Amino acid sequence: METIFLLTLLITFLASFIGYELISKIPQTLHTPLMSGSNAISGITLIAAILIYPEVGESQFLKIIVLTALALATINIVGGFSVTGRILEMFKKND
Amino acid sequence: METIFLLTLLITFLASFIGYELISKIPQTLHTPLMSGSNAISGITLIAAILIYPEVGESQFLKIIVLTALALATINIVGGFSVTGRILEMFKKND
Amino acid sequence: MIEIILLFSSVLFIFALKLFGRPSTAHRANTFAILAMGLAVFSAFNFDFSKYDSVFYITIFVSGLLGVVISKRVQMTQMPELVGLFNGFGGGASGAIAYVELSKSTLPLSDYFVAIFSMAIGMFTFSGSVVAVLKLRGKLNANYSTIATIFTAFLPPLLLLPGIWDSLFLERWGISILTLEYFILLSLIGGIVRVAVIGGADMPVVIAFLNSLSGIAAMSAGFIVNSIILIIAGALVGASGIILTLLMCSAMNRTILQVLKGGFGSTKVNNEYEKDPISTSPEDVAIQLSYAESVVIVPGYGMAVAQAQAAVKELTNTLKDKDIDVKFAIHPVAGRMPGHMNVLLAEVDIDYDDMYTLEEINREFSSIDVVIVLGANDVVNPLARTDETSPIYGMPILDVDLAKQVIIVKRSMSPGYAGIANPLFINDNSKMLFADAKEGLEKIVKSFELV
Amino acid sequence: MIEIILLFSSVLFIFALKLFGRPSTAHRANTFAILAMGLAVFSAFNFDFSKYDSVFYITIFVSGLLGVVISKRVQMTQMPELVGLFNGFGGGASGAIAYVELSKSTLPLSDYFVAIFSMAIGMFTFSGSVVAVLKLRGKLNANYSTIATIFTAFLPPLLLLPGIWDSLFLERWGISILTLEYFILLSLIGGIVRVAVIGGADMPVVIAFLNSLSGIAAMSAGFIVNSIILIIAGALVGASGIILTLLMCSAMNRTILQVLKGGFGSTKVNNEYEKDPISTSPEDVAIQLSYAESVVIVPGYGMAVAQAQAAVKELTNTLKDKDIDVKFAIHPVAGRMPGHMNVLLAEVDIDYDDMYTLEEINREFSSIDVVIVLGANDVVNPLARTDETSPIYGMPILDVDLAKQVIIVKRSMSPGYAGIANPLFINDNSKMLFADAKEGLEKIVKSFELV
Ligand SMILES: NC(=O)c1ccc[n+]([C@@H]2O[C@H](COP(=O)([O-])OP(=O)(O)OC[C@H]3O[C@@H](n4cnc5c(N)ncnc54)[C@H](OP(=O)(O)O)[C@@H]3O)[C@@H](O)[C@H]2O)c1
Ligand SMILES: NC(=O)c1ccc[n+]([C@@H]2O[C@H](COP(=O)([O-])OP(=O)(O)OC[C@H]3O[C@@H](n4cnc5c(N)ncnc54)[C@H](OP(=O)(O)O)[C@@H]3O)[C@@H](O)[C@H]2O)c1
Repeated sequence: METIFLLTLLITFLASFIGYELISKIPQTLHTPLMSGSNAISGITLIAAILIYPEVGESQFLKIIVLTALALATINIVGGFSVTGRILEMFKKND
Repeated sequence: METIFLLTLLITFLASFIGYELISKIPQTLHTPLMSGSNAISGITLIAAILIYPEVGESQFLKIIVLTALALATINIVGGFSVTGRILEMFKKND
Repeated sequence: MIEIILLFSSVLFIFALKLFGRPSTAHRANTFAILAMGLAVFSAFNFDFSKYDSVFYITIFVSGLLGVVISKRVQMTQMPELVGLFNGFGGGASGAIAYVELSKSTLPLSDYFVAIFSMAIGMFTFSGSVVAVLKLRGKLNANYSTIATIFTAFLPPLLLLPGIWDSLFLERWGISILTLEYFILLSLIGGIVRVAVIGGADMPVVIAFLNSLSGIAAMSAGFIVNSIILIIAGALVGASGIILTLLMCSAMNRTILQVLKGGFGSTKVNNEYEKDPISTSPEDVAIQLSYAESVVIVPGYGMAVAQAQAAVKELTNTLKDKDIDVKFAIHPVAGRMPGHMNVLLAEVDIDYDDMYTLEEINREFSSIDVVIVLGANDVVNPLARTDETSPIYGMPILDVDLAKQVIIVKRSMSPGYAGIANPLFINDNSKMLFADAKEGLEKIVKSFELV
Repeated sequence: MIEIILLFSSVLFIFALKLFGRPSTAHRANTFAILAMGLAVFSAFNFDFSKYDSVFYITIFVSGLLGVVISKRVQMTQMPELVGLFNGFGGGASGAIAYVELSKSTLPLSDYFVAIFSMAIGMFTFSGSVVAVLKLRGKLNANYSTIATIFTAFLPPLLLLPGIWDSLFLERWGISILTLEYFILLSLIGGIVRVAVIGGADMPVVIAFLNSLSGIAAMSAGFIVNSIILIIAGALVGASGIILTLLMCSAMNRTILQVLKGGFGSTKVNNEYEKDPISTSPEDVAIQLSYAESVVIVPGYGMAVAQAQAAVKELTNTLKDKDIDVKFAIHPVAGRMPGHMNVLLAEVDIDYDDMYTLEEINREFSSIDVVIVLGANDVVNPLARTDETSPIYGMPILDVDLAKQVIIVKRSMSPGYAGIANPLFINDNSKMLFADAKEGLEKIVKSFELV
């Protein structure tokens, strides 16, 4: 368990480092699609909603909260990717 | 165990990715110190020699092999860092 | 099996982020990210789709549909608001997850703090984003810095309170639901107050920052529910949001702390002009342009507000038909979002190769015949180079004042976001065309037919 | 505790690699890497230093000392050999570790293949590096491509053999020691043969490639002994070696496969010159230089061989005293190692700001009065631009032929590494100074005193 935790910490660091490095060389033109794309990715918390939904048990109240999280995250993901696609489409037709 | 293995694989990927990304933007002037520095780092296998030395057991033959590995890796590390330092010293006095 | 899918999904997320970095690969980046997300979601079900009831699937379906509809409806000029809103959603979702986990009494001790952190950040992101969107829409303009000061001063005792409360009334070790809800309230108020003090034009920075926070919230949620993909994707978003925020700040020559402290542009500076500007008419501009060989258009916030993109395209076509060279000079923080001008111009099919960055175009201005400044102000203010007391001193600007002729299209002499006068307007080689950006351009194009 | 140290050490390794990327931070990078390595080694002992006997500590101590002595003694021009040799040591160490682990019968099945891989790569790196060093020292010049072809053709059956052997004579599942030793032999021969076919001047690429392999060997050793730091550091070296190899290849406009296939420069091309070059004397060069306002020096492989750095510095001082502008044009693959020229020049205190990369200096050549080409050849060969049939066609070169006057200092008309004639030598604005680079320069400097 402790090893897993430390490996996880390491992964967190490595992923953050990669995020930082990759973005620090992005050209300004792509800042809008990038913001919109990474915004969509932040909806990844949908996974958490899926994972815990079967475990909330009886409580209707908690169920509704998980469903709310589910809805918010789904809108974030689907809407985010779809709007990023629209933005990028505008660049693409230029090529 | 399986989880640990997969986390390890992930870490391998992340570290390779970082190595690749970081070096792809290095200026030519630094190629020599970089090669020499990363060469020193490849002596990290010294760790493996340290880890397995107490476990080789009776066999004198295997012991000698581990000691050989130990010696090679140590020369690689110490010599590598020392020569990298020398190279960088030459750049430093320029500043 | 599931683990291998997740491994693959992580790798895809990282390559997606990498591909976002080049114009030629950016659209593939989105596909990669969607694929990665799809795999991650799929694997979360762990091949057992029957564990979920119909309410669950209906919720996913309906909100997915909603997401599509919203994203298809929104106009490109409203992009910043939309990104801001979605951000808030992501943060809110993470916060809600953390709350649910916290209200279970089975959470291991070490996860408690991570969960409270995730909940607070998530809720802060949610309410902060809503305020940011309202500000971007111009629905909230007042300056709330006194409220913020009071709130910040009272925060430490407010945070201590539940500890005392819980130790008095709670038997087992842990945290009471009431305290949780109290924390949520504090985070929500915190988000509102913090964003409320920041000026409307700094909202792009705020949104990038909140984006980073929503990533961090997701990452910490990943620690609670033990999902490595959540951690990786969250960390990627968190780190990329931070660096984006820093890049934006440095393009305005300010630090992130200065931006988040708020109150920028509220100090009054001398905004009087020494003399009257020379004003011009659409007809004169058309004549002037028809004698030019090279024209640079500088779009700004006003261009976006006036939705003048189509008119810009029309003028560009007219000029190109006359063999006049047309370039676009895009300042990194022109408009309401970094890179926003590029998107708006791309929307009306303006050639990618015709858009120049600050460094590229600044070398050329001295050989340009006519520059049209279209609803831009601060990004062409020469005081940034000359006046050390100016709030924008040191910000890299477009040196349009070096061009032979400058035409500024805006509605009045009123200042831009930084709230300072712009001596460019009264330069000898400047002329003002007082008009809404869209209407002004349309009149210029029309005048060409008469020339 | 140990795990936290290792975590910290990994982080340090990564930051070290990042800091290597900028001249201003590179020396800190080395400190970081040393610190990271120190922590990693320390933690490997797991606070239990008594488990190890004195032979162990003596070995470490003596070889550490040896490392220091070698590194202090070596001359900067021998850098490539040294790096090559150390590489081989690292690879050999990993290979030896893998062998020891394999000869234990307790290794879990899944690790068998990783260990065999690690052993093979390590041994290959070892023998390949030794050959590379011999080639760099000029001790091995022949072309061994027929041997290589034969070896490659026989490799598959040679690899199958031990499988048959083991299945016949081995009772338990696994691998016999004999087979292991056979594999080691094959790997060693493989390394020798593979490197032997590659031309001496491609050795820098080979060394970078072997560096990458030694990282990969260390990484796979990490999988066997379950050491995460070994995996991370190994992966970092493996990946950085690969990208460095690719960067070098692209600077020569060749693919990595073309380089590793070997045989470059062995095809005979027409090396006749249409006319005789104009030769000049040190005295004439001195006179010519004293009338120049701007001089560019292009150092090449010959400068390194002749150890002419100090003489270069002397000439530079002489010229600067006369207010003549001196710049250095450094081609990415000039010399025997990428960036090697920069190091050699820095060794004699030549200013970092005076060294220009190919892109920077190529814009300027047309306004330069005199270019001194010092033991360089291929990197200034205009055929790379003009002759599609030339083996170096497409390689970016220094356009010295655009300068007003070019003086080439080398011992004869013989070609460089690529083995082709260089029309620059018979250009109208070129003059040859036939001399050893060091002696030639010294004579020029001496002549100045007479001017
Ligand atoms: N893009 C980003 O990411 C970002 C982030 C943070 C801060 N900012 C800040 O935002 C500012 C951006 O500079 P900017 O030059 O683009 O904008 P600006 O300096 O804010 O000026 C915009 C100008 O547009 C004019 N305008 C407004 N509506 C118009 C309409 N319908 N038609 C024509 N003109 C109109 C306004 O003048 P009238 O009212 O007289 O028409 C105003 O002076 C900078 O100060 C920057 O620091 C940007
Ligand atoms: N640097 C790298 O990383 C790297 C890697 C792979 C391949 N290469 C290859 O190596 C070559 C490097 O180009 P280069 O222009 O530097 O060298 P080059 O083309 O190999 O030419 C070197 C020249 O130096 C002269 N020379 C040798 N000893 C000398 C001495 N003592 N005094 C004066 N001159 C001497 C030789 O002519 P004389 O015999 O007439 O004196 C020779 O023509 C390129 O073909 C490149 O592709 C380099």
